Amino acid sequence: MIPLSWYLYLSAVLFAIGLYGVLARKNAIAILLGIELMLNAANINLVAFWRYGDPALMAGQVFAIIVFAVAAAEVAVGLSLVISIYRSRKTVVADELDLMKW
Amino acid sequence: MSFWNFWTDPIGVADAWLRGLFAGWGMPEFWVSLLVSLIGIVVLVVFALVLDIMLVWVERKVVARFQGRLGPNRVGPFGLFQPFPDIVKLIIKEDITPAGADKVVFNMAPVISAMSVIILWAIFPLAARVYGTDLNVGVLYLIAAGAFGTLSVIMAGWSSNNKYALLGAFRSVATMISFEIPLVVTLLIPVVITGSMSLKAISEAQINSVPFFLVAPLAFLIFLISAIAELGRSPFDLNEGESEIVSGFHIEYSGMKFGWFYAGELLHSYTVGGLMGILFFGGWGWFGLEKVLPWLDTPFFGAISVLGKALIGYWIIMWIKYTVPRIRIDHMLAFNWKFLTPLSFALLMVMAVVHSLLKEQALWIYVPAMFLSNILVGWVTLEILRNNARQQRDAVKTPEPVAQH
Amino acid sequence: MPDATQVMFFLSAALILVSAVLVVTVRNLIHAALWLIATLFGVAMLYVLLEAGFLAVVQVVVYIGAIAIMFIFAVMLTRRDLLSQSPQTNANWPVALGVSALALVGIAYIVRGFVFSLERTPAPLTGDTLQMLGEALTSPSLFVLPFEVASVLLLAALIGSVYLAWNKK
Amino acid sequence: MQNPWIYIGLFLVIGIVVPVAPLIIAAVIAPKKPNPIKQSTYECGMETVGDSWVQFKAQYYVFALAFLIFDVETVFLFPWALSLNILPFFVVVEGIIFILILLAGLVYLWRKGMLEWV
Repeated sequence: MIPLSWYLYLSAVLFAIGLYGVLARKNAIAILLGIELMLNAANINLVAFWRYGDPALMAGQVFAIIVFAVAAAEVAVGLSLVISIYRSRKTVVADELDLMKW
Repeated sequence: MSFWNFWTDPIGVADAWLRGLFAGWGMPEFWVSLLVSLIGIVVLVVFALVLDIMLVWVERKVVARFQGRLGPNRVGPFGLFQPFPDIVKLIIKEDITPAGADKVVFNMAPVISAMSVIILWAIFPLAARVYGTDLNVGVLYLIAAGAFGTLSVIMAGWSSNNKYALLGAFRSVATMISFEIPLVVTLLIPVVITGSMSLKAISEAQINSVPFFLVAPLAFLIFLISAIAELGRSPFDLNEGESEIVSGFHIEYSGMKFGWFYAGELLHSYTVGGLMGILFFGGWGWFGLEKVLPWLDTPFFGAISVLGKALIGYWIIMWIKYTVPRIRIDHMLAFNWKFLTPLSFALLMVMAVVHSLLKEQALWIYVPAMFLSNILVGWVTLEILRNNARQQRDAVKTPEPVAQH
Repeated sequence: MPDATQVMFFLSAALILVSAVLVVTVRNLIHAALWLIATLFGVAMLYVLLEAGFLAVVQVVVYIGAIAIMFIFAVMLTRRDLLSQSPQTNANWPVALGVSALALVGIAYIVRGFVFSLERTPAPLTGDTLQMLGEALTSPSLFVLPFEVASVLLLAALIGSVYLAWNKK
Repeated sequence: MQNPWIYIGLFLVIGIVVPVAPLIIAAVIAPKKPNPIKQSTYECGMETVGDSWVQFKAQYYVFALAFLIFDVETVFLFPWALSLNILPFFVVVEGIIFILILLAGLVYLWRKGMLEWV
């Protein structure tokens, strides 16, 4: 038997790792990889709460599927932005993309 | 009576015997069931691989006949033992890793490629009580296994550090992912009809009513085309394109690693033939014949039915491969996105509507209605195509005579 | 002595955490994407442990079969600076480490302070969860609106992303 | 086996072990005589020029995007297809609206010429 708290702690650690990736990585694609980790951490929580709450209410699973759609949309738009920026500026390093600084 | 029990339920008898044996040795319950399933899996995988070895012979012999040659005929009767020296050769051949290759990824790719095919056999129902396991998300599991196949192609192409390999991998992946959409949509149609994703339930539904190629013939055709593209076989063998990129993503592989790509492709074709049998041609049934001849309704003959249907499906795939020339990549992708994808979605919508309107009706109303709805969708599609072609012909004006003045 | 499900939990947790750390630290971005696939597979194993088999398979189909492939494609399209030997972290990575450690401590503190009991056993599943999921997604009193809105979201993402990525010439 | 997922897990392990075994045998008994010429990248006998990491058409990426979106769509359609047999007719209409919204995206791409292989 696995206590619910194990899942929650695991997803907390995964979320923190993803957050580190988002904040510390230079490359825009690597930042998106970090966001994927964070979304997965959220999904683990949703499914765990579904299982340990009332499994007859499918809300947890439905939300998890919606998160899949959101993740796909995020990846599609995010990577397209990276590619379109790469095409005009020949770089994907987030620090150098300072067009909108002021 | 023990023999008769074995004849009607071989897996159950073997399972009970092994369990009794291991329990007699004083093993705990958990380890007994784990060990028994492990033995079952090893037997199933070894069976699939022996089949794979024979497929090498079938493939070579059939292609030879298509091309007016004799094919392997030296080792054993009809060259039947030819694959075994082939395997020995592959194993004792020097394995060359190109300079600049990413070694770990390079070595993992053929393993993942073979795995993505082997794991399909976990849910492959051979008869009513002869199957690995009955997964309630079976159809999606097939697609998930295909995801690993795509992954292995891109890993092989990238890690080889070769331009041809990378180009081949890109073409391959573009084909595989594009044709996955109509494939998945046509897989949805048996799911709509049966209301279950388990391959066993889909087979049983066909045995109790009619095979689904009578209910959804157009879906079967789309499935066949997109499955061939998914396999990367001719006419969709852009990934190989001998004249341009030599052999595509596995160009730098040699020895047994190449062997796994080759064996994986053959076994995959055969397995896809089997899936056609299971999803559209009634699984282990004999098209109603088993109701007349009860001895056909035994596990042994059920397995023969599935494996035979798989062989026929495999033969059709080979037939297309050795007859049709390769298609250009822009034509192929346009064919998928502008023709197959809209058509499969339209078919899914029509079939969902007809199915829910008629699902309470008797079989003799339901089946012809579904069949006619398929024919209607196909006919409308053909009319649209014909109109399009006529417009394109009219757009090209008749050339003016050259010697006018 | 941990039981079998606990052993499976530890295995998948180890897979998830080790590969997640590698995702955010390795320099080669293709390797990072491949480690992401390992993480996602570990998460799929967790879903199986939570008896959400459908989500486990969907995780493999969507994340490994589509999203990870997209990442590898994108890395290959924006080549060059991705494999540079310079460090792939920016100047203020210690700050990032501190912030994420703080986030971890914060979440752990909240989880500890939950009012409801965390150690309860999950209720056994009754009925076919797959069919229940289908009903929940399509019944008007439950989630049919999110179901249709997801379609609009995907439509917007499709048009927007292709418009951005398309080479206009 | 009560739980099919244990079986699937075991099958995955065997599915890895079986392909690895001949590779290990081959690694032990096959000859190993590498030399720089043998290990050079194959390019029909020519010397390779430049990086193997050639620039790709962005069009590959456009098709991958379309695939990603439609793949996620089919995931929504599987629970819908399962519930058709037990739920009333309007559920079919919901699914058809769902499909039509996404097909509108495909029509848009087609009209704008983004599906052409330029």
